[in-house]
Amino acid sequence: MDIDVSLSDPPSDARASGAAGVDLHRIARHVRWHILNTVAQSKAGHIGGPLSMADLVVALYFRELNIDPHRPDAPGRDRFVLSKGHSAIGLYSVLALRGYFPVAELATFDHGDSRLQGHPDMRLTPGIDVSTGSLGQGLSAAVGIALGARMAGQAFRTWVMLGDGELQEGMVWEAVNSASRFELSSLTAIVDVNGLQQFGWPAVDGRDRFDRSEPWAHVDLAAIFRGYGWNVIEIDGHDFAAIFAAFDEAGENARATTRPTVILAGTIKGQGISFTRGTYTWHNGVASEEQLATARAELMIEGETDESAA
Amino acid sequence: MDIDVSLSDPPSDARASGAAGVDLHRIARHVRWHILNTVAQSKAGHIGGPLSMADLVVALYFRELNIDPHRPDAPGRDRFVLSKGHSAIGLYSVLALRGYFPVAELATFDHGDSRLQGHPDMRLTPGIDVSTGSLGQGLSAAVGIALGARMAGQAFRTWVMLGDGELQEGMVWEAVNSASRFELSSLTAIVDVNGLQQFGWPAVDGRDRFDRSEPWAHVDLAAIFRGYGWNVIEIDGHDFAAIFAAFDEAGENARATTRPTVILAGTIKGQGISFTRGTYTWHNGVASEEQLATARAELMIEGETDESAA
Amino acid sequence: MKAQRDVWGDTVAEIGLTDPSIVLVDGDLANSTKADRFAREFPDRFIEVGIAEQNMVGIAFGLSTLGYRPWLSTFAVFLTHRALDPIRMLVSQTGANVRLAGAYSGLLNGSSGKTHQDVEDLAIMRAMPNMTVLAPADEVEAAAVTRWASDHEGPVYVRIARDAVRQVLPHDYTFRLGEAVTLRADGDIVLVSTGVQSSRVVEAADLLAAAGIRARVVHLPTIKPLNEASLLDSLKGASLLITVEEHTVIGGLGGAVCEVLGNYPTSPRVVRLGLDDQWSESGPDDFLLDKYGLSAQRVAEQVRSAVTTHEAAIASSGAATREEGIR
Amino acid sequence: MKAQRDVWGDTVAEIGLTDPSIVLVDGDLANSTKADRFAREFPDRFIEVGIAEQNMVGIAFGLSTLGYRPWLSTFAVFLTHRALDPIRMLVSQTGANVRLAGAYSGLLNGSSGKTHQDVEDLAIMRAMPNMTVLAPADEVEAAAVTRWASDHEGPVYVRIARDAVRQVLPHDYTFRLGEAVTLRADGDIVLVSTGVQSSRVVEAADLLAAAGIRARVVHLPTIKPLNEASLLDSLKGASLLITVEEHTVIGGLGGAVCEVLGNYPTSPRVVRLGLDDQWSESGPDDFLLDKYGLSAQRVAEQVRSAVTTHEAAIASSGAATREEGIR
Ligand SMILES: Cc1ncc(C[n+]2csc(CCOP(=O)(O)OP(=O)(O)O)c2C)c(N)n1
Ligand SMILES: Cc1ncc(C[n+]2csc(CCOP(=O)(O)OP(=O)(O)O)c2C)c(N)n1
Ligand SMILES: [Mg+2]
Ligand SMILES: [Mg+2]
Repeated sequence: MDIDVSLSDPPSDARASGAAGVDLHRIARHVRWHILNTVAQSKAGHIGGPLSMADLVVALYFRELNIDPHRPDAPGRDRFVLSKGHSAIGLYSVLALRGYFPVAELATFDHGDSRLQGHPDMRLTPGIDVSTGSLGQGLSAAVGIALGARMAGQAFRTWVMLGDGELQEGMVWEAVNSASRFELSSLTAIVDVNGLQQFGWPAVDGRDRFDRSEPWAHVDLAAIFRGYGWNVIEIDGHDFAAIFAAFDEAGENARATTRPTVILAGTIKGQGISFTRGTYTWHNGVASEEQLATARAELMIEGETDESAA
Repeated sequence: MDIDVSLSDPPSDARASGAAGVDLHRIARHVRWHILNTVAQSKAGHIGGPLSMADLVVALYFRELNIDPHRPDAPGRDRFVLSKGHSAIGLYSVLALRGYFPVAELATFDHGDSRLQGHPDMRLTPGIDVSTGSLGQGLSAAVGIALGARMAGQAFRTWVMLGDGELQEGMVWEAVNSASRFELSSLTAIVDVNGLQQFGWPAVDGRDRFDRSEPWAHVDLAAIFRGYGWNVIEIDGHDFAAIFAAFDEAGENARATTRPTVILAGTIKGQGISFTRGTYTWHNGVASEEQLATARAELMIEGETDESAA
Repeated sequence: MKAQRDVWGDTVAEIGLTDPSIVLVDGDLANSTKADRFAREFPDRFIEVGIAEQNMVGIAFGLSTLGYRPWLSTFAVFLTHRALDPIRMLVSQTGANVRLAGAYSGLLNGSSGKTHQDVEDLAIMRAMPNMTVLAPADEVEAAAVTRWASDHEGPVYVRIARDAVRQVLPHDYTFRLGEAVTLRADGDIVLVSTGVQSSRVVEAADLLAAAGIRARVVHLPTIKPLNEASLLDSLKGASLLITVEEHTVIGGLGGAVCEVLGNYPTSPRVVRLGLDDQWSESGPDDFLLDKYGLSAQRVAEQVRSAVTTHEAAIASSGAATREEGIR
Repeated sequence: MKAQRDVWGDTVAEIGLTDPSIVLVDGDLANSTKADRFAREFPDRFIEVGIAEQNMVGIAFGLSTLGYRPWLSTFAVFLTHRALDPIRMLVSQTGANVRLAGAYSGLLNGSSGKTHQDVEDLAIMRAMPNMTVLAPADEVEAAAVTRWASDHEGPVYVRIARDAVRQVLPHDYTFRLGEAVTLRADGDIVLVSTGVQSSRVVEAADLLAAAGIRARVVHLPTIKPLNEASLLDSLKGASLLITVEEHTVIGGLGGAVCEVLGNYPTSPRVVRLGLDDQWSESGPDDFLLDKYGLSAQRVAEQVRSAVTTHEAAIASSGAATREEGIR
């Protein structure tokens, strides 16, 4: 299944529509639809985190990563670790549209005997490089991969996607420390800074009004990463132009510095669908028929087929 | 056993000899002697870490902490957590000289059926507030204590001593994050930045010449703590004047800010004894008779009794 | 039918009303574990630590030194695995007054799959000195155990299930530490179970009864400390003993029972049912229970085949005990 | 006499010469665990992670995905407790090619005391699917097991002792996964042991022989996967079975043996010796072994008293099996 895209949306920036003629905006809309719809059909799964990272993962798989969906195990491929493994359906949707497996297979998500587990399983799903699900472990795995690549003289790069809540897990900081000690400039971490986690802290006075405060409000994440000797890039994680500028800078860092790079991507949890946007209550959830209809309209899925999306 | 000190060393600064007429330099010399000698007699134990933190712990127990050796369980006492629990013999020596238990009991260190375990046991030893030994856990305990104190309306302060190697443990950063989130200004952490750990990284080219590089060479610890919203004070951890200035500032921070304070105390591992100083090879070790004689001389123990030290 | 997590959440919130020493330490999962009820009622005694399970334990320990009686709540696997070292040193070795509520234990966790399943918690927590390990059967016992643990001095681990099961204990049930609870008195084939699996085992016994096989059902809510006398009493007259648990067959309930019976050479044969030393997967509850042999139907089937094997062995040896073996 | 850690350090360094895929991941303890020998020989394949055991596991896993065959080394307790969750998800659930060397296992760790003792590792690691769990008896077997594990595909945990014990296996010994090793063939009282405790149990058997009691000694270097047939074969004719381990009596070797024998109702009674579900303390090796019942002398004493009880029971019941029990 090759990438075969008919351009229907006007691209908002040059990079979003590239050589292969792929419209990333359109793909991202379809990814978002598959996230909401698949979880609704399976009656279990996460929504907000997959939606917030969607544009970043689309940008990676459709433009940035050196990968080949037909050779998911190619030794020289770039690696991608979804450390925030609960966002699996977001990655599966991208992998399907990118051609790793049939889009129809998304319907098996979370079913028994499925290759598409609730959390990514590297032994089952083509395209999954590392099994995740218990938060905070992916960056350590990526450090091992990037270190091994250097030891083995391999030139590929290693990418990791982390959640902002996930950064509370101490193991992440063990790995942050190792990455700069080992001077792993080929490692790029992206933090999906959507300002929400599963429950978190109440916004104001301890009463729960379904609003939540920024998990890192009291903390300067960029300063911390810099303190650990990382390159830090801060961007809007829903702006493809900004995303690609950051990717370019990370690539430059990989070549020209000895420091790993972190992209702190400001995003909105549940982005792209009105009722899931900006609330922790859609961390996970099952959309009703009515909500699905709303989302279909908002995402302009009507009349488009998946085949035409990627 | 009350503090009863004959002043024999001229104090190098005003605070080192205070109202009770205690000479902290002299006490610190005796603490160092007990560290080396007790471990030598018990034939097992740590040396370098206890020696590097000695001046700081002496300063805490003989001047700073609101404690009473006769009431080690007094509810309103300040708490001290030795997170780097392998330095137990350093704390035991200070506690003994301060009157928590007879100095003679130090001889039972690491013996069977002893109250003085290889790592501090709060259920056995008077004056030990938290059991430690597995690195990286003490700060979390201290956060719980400081938080509980605020919830219970108690005014006491909570102190923690950490190793610089210990900071590699991710759990420490989980607690660092919580301490500022919970605005625990009554919490003061001291990091014994002695630049060495047990094995660590070779200084130059991967060959082991018994020299070792700074575990945090690639990292700006102060920037990281500041990034987490802590007050940061950097001092020479062997200079009593600097130590007390830092303690005063931490006290001021406790009253006037909502931020916890960390004192990054630059120290020398094995400080105070020529052959243990500045080497990771004396992380632990058993001194020979000859080495003990050297240390006795260097520490000017000859002719002084423990009773006269505190 | 009320899920154990709902019962736990409601009960802790209720106890909070009268016991000001109860505090709740959460790991960013209060809306799953139902700790959020306590959070709404007692925001000042609800401590959100975020996604940092080791730190949760350290903070709870610290609070306990001041006389607070913390409950900790997160998914079981992140307590028994991610936070095991602090539990060991700060809670078990000090005997601290800390209550660990392991939510979403066992296989059934809303399709999250094996990364979130805890099928080793009983083996791990049982090996730890000073630890009381409890696994209630249903909503009634979950409430009773939550109350008991809230009052208990010392470390407790409580296994809490996400989803509701058929109630098997009477509303006036009293939990007694260590005691075996006989749920079906009939028969010399004895099914020993724990946690919510006991409810499915009662259903299995009903299915077996319909097929003409009488099976006794003994429920062990206390995995540690076991009251040996009570267990042995409940097993009197057993000819075949089958342990069933939503847990690996290694080191948990089955292991505990085998260890006790090891002392008694003429005790019945023990067949251990549960997760067969393998990881499982994502899927709906019914699918998982069925595939991994824990549904009432599948338990009944396995019991039937164990009985057949057992009877064939007796018949061929002509003795009440089997010939094969190590003699 | 050579300590197992020395043997492990030397052997891994030796294997490193011929196998370039072997890498060593350390947690700031190389000079204790003897990983420092590999570090000196192969600085480019020695990865010092520092004091961050979870991260060690993640890094080792990452290396394994590229075809490296990492050994991890730190104190056992910091692997089996501090790093248990990454071991579960990244190593066990993926079946990664990662070798875990648990140094300073058991009680004897140079007086560090209970915070550093690992007396639960066998129970914990045994409950984990896909995990091979090995506990060599002496220097000879430590070398054999280190070689075997270096070649093995998949996760392995090896229990390594800090201090030397009397050698009990011949220099030409071949390790065979799962197999029971009979160290003393004599007698129908069978002592089953594992790890370095097996060496002390052989000494205990000598003491017992001197006192006129013949005791067989069976050593189980493989805690998982157990070869049941081999175990049962080694136990043939046993009238009383006594398991001995430098580990809690819950869920480890004794638990594994009881689980196997549970299938055989006429098997001998099993008495489990080891840490009696309690934490221990700091102290010299001899003191600890003696106080906690694991010295040759103390094992012999406990065996004698178990034999007396057993014989009295047989005499009073007039039968080969005990009357008391659950029948
Ligand atoms: C170790 C661990 N603890 C808890 C969880 C349960 N959990 C899954 S997602 C989540 C919140 C994650 O928040 P964040 O990292 O901000 O992700 P996002 O907002 O992108 O969904 C939690 C607590 C887990 N999977 N792993
Ligand atoms: C979790 C854990 N891992 C490993 C150890 C073993 N250990 C004891 S001391 C030490 C080095 C500590 O270095 P540092 O914190 O710098 O202490 P200091 O230099 O003051 O002795 C290590 C690795 C431990 N006690 N706990
Ligand atoms: Mg988030
Ligand atoms: Mg240090």
